[in-house]
Amino acid sequence: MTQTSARTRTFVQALNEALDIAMERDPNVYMLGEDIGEMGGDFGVTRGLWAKYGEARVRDTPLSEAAIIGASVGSAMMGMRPVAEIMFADFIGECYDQLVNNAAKMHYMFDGQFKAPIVVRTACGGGFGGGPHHSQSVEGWFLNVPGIVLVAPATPADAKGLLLASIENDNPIIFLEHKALYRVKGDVPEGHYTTPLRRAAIARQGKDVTVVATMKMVHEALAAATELEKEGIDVEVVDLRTIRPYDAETVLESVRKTGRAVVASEAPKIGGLAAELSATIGEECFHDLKAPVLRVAGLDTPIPFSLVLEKYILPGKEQVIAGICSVMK
Amino acid sequence: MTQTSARTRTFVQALNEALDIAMERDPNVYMLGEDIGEMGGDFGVTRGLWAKYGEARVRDTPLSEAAIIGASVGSAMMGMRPVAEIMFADFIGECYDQLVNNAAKMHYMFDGQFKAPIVVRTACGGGFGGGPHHSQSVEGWFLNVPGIVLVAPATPADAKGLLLASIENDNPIIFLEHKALYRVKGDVPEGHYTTPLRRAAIARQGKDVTVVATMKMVHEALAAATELEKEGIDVEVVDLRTIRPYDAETVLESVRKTGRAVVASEAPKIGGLAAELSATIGEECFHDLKAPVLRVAGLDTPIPFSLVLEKYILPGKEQVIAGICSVMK
Amino acid sequence: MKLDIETLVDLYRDMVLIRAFEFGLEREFKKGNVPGMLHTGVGQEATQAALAAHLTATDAFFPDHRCHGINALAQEKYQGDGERIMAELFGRATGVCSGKGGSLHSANPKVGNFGDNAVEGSYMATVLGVALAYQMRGQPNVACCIIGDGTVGRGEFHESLNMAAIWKLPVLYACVNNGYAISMPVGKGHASPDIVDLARGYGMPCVIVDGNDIELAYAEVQKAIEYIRAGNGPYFLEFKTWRWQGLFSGEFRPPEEVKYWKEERDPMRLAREKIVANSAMTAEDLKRIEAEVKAEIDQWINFAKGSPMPDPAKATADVYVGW
Amino acid sequence: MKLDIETLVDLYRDMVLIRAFEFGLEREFKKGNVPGMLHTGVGQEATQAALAAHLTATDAFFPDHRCHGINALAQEKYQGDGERIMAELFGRATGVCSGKGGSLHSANPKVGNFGDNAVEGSYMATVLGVALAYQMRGQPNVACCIIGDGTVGRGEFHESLNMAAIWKLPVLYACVNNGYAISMPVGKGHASPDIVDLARGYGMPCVIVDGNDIELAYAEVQKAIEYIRAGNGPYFLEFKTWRWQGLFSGEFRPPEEVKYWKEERDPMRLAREKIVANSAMTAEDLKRIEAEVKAEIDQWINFAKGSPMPDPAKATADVYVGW
Ligand SMILES: Cc1ncc(C[n+]2csc(CCOP(=O)(O)OP(=O)(O)O)c2C)c(N)n1
Ligand SMILES: Cc1ncc(C[n+]2csc(CCOP(=O)(O)OP(=O)(O)O)c2C)c(N)n1
Ligand SMILES: [Mg+2]
Ligand SMILES: [Mg+2]
Repeated sequence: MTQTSARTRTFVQALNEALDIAMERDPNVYMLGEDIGEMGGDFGVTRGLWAKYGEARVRDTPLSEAAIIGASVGSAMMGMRPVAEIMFADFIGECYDQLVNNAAKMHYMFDGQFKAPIVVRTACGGGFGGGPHHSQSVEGWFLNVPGIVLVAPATPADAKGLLLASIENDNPIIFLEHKALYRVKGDVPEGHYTTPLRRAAIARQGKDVTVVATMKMVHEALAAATELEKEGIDVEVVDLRTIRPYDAETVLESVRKTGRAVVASEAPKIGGLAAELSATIGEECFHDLKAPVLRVAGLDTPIPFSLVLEKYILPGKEQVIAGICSVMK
Repeated sequence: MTQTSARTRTFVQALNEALDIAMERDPNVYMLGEDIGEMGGDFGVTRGLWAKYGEARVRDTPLSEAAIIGASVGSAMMGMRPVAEIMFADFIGECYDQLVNNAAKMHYMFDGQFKAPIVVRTACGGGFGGGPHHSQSVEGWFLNVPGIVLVAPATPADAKGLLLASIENDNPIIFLEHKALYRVKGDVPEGHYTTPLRRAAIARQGKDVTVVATMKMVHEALAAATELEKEGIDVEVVDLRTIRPYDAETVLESVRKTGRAVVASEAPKIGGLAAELSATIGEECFHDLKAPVLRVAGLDTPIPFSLVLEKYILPGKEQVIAGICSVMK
Repeated sequence: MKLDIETLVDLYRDMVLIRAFEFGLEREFKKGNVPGMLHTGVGQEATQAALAAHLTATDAFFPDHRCHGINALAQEKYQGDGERIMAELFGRATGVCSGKGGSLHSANPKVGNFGDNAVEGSYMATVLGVALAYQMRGQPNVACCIIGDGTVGRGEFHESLNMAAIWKLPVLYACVNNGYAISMPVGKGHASPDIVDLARGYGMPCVIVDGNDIELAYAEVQKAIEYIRAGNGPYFLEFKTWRWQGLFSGEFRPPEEVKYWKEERDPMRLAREKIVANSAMTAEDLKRIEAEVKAEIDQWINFAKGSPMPDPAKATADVYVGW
Repeated sequence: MKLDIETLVDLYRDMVLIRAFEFGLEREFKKGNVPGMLHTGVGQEATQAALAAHLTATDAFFPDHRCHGINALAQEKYQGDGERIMAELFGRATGVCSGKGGSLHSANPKVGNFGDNAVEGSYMATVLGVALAYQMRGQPNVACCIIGDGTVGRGEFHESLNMAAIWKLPVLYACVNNGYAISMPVGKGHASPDIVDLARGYGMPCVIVDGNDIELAYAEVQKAIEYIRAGNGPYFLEFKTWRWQGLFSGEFRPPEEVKYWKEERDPMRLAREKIVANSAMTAEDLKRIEAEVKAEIDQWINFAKGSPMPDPAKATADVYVGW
């Protein structure tokens, strides 16, 4: 990780820089997706790259999600490094087979003869009245799929470093971009650097309780920690960064230290990432735990349109605080 | 549950009886899928029904999995009761969007104005050299999807009773048929009866340790229990039967009694059903547990073709025994 | 076929309602009163009014993301409460889906509105089942699926047309070809700029319609629906039209193109000219209609704004039926 | 175009190899020596030999579930070890995928074999990317995707043909229309029994080929591949043929149909008659070739049977690259 002076950038700008650098450095990198060309993508992440690299390397596609992923995988088998954009993560169900049965199994079933180094960038998460098909957290759809990598940055600096690391990595990667983070600003180092995959970050050190979180929930956890500091509760926040395969060591080490764990996830509680983390912590830290591992997660519903309803079912700072207080009892 | 005299039937025959009875009782029930008509389905589950009910109600389709589910959902919105067959569960990725974004959310997002009472029967599970695309356990793909129901019988009697209950239920149901169970025989009551959804069964009573399992793993757990009986370990086996939403009460009650739990699942360990069960048991039975909840599950790989490789990665009786012994220590 | 003047004026009133609805909505959206995203149907009023005119409450239609107009017309015609479509877009408890659906998921089976699905094209599969139910029950109804040109990129396009064809299902495919999918020109995204070229292989009638001419559109929809009701199987209509809304980030289409469609090919203007040329009605008469309709839409907006938000606890209801 | 006799005899030898491979395999499968499922290409030898003859090791092909023959021909031609395809089907460590893939997933990029995908039709999407890589790198190669008539039902058919067309990708679609998808007759499963009718709308050349006549099939594949290599974009070939294998549960097709295809339209017999009529070779000469090839296949089977099973611990390797 070589990094020079840091500057303030938004999450979107950080992603855009990463794409620019990757395209610049490696002619095998190219991008494809809906409206990513002249328009620069629905959220502006690819802005300016079509003008700079031309339409052969920044390819607008029709609404053919299966073909987008298929084309990505096929070209990756040939040594190209496609970065596909699926406009909203909710639409990834359209190319689920391509990802689960093809990309994820390619290297394994053909005995290592092919690789599928694709990056599928996609905008996930709720909170803006997008309704049931524009707001979902989809990591749970892929948690039980060996071969798939799930990357989920929480900060602009990680967004850039993880995206570069993902593009340079040889595995099929779903790169989750939480829409609520797109406008978040933070220090972003200049130039090329990578943030290691499969390595969690300690977003905040603390000694009383561990909160494991991803993406927007990292920020909710940090806000909760700030608030609870006043009450004398010292919260450690672990930002998972890679969701599959994930960095169990860092998580377990933190829980062994604090003896208490809250796992926070925007997705519905049942059968999601929070369950996986809770199970692993329960298995490995049984004798260290002073309280049951608690899941703070979305309610078990689709995501409703009206903002009052959506707010009711998605977890935020308040729910994290309640969760922490419950395990501190 | 009205039941008359029991006779011995295979799992396939039990399913066939359920379909026959459902078709007979309700003209809104119809079936659609690939080769389910004159041929009777790849596994013979629909045999004889085309001749009996005609091709309008037993509809052969092209290889159009999305259209199969779409047609099912649309007709269900109109009050029909479609029973779709997706030949192998592995192919359900082709209609993932239809199930997750349409069937599962229909009732909710339209505020209860529509229902999508579909049953999607599909053959899952490994162990016969089917390779990476004919052997998967797919329940993990849907665990984090509110609105979906997952039903998974382990015995012929439950296969019939649960299938009838599923067809009569108003929710979208994925009905998992483990291929290794198709030829298993058991007592099956005659005539119409239903086995309640969302209700686990105690497949074997025991007092030392609880094994929670589904489908083929129920049989592996029972075999393990028989073997461990000799060693003086008394195993309780809970057959979950409905995977989502599942019967946490029965599971928790059993674990509270035994104080030890093994969760057994053929699917890969990471991010699967075993994780969900472990998390919930950990949350709810923290103070009752004498040992950590242990997951016995598939290794984190796609399913290889060669039988020696497949056997290596899929869990069986031996792994359940090892798991039980580990939590008994 | 020439339309009688009463029908034409009725259709014009419908078109006026659509435009007023969309403009009112857009204004409120810009003020921040309407959450989420908004795609308007301005420019496509003739196509929408023609479809709405021929669909009955026992037919079914799947509206696309620009179909607020069709939704409102059906809601008003069959239930007399078009304002509930507006309220849904405002996320209110009085909306047709009590605020759970919003712009992209406003449904009401009582008026034949089977709801949009924001995963574009997915209901091309769903429509098959609705049509199949009509067929199995011997009902002479039509299941209509309204899709944009861009949506044609989806694999379900093929699965749907093929299954509708082999089973002779009563499906009306109404493809609203407005030239673009977000920023993608139709001729760049598809092997042919005429979608009918991709549909013809399935053996159903495929007709290109001037989607901005209410008289022609009305006649072609009528023909298609009669054909389907007679049990002949599916039918494919491609409406050539244009949407006024650009990208969220602004206009991206060539100025001549914008000018051509907004001025020379404005469906409202074309309809007005027809009425004035063929009847005793004057431009003033039409202005009066416009004012009336606009006043009604303002009331709808007030209704929506004045309606209560849903009870948050309702957010957990109806995930499962009966559980 | 008339084939010279050497080429024709070579192709005949390839066809003999395919049939001997499949019959040998089927025999071992019935004995329980081959795990999993088995779909054979018997009856489709002319189509397979024609495709294999024109594809080079730097082209790419996606074989379908009946393509053991093509896989073996390519493996033998470019690596001299066709027996490794056999070994893969037996799940042995010496197989091309060390036993991890089996019948439905035997690949080897060194011979241009990009592997089957047992989710029928999914590689119709994958083939786009291979072709795109050729195009972006300026390589005059062809990416060939071999699909059955039944597979055409999948949505990817549409997404693939459309994208190949708009991007002018070097894709050869080789549709092996053997009249059935398992038990479903092609004319019942599709809007047209001629798949080209569904493909034509995408604007690429679409040609029906007699898939049982090696001379015609060879010529048509040659034309298609020349067209694609010249940078003209995709091409669609539909081979009319018939598979000898019925259902697992037995024969389900009318006896006259079976008789017609197995006797009058047997591609082996048609090829033999051509050779004998147009050269000095006799039926005896051809029998000798058959015996030679059969002996080789027996050796391959012995090789497979004598090969070790994979090391079980290898089952956890290569899930992730480098991890
Ligand atoms: C499967 C899917 N892919 C992408 C999108 C994002 N999206 C919403 S509208 C749209 C363009 C649709 O174009 P068209 O069908 O022509 O409709 P128009 O907006 O022009 O009326 C896209 C790409 C989506 N909603 N669903
Ligand atoms: C997506 C998918 N659906 C269903 C199947 C099961 N299946 C395997 S082969 C087959 C029939 C394929 O027919 P066709 O493409 O005509 O090939 P043929 O066997 O006739 O050569 C089916 C339905 C599958 N493998 N993949
Ligand atoms: Mg459009
Ligand atoms: Mg076939």
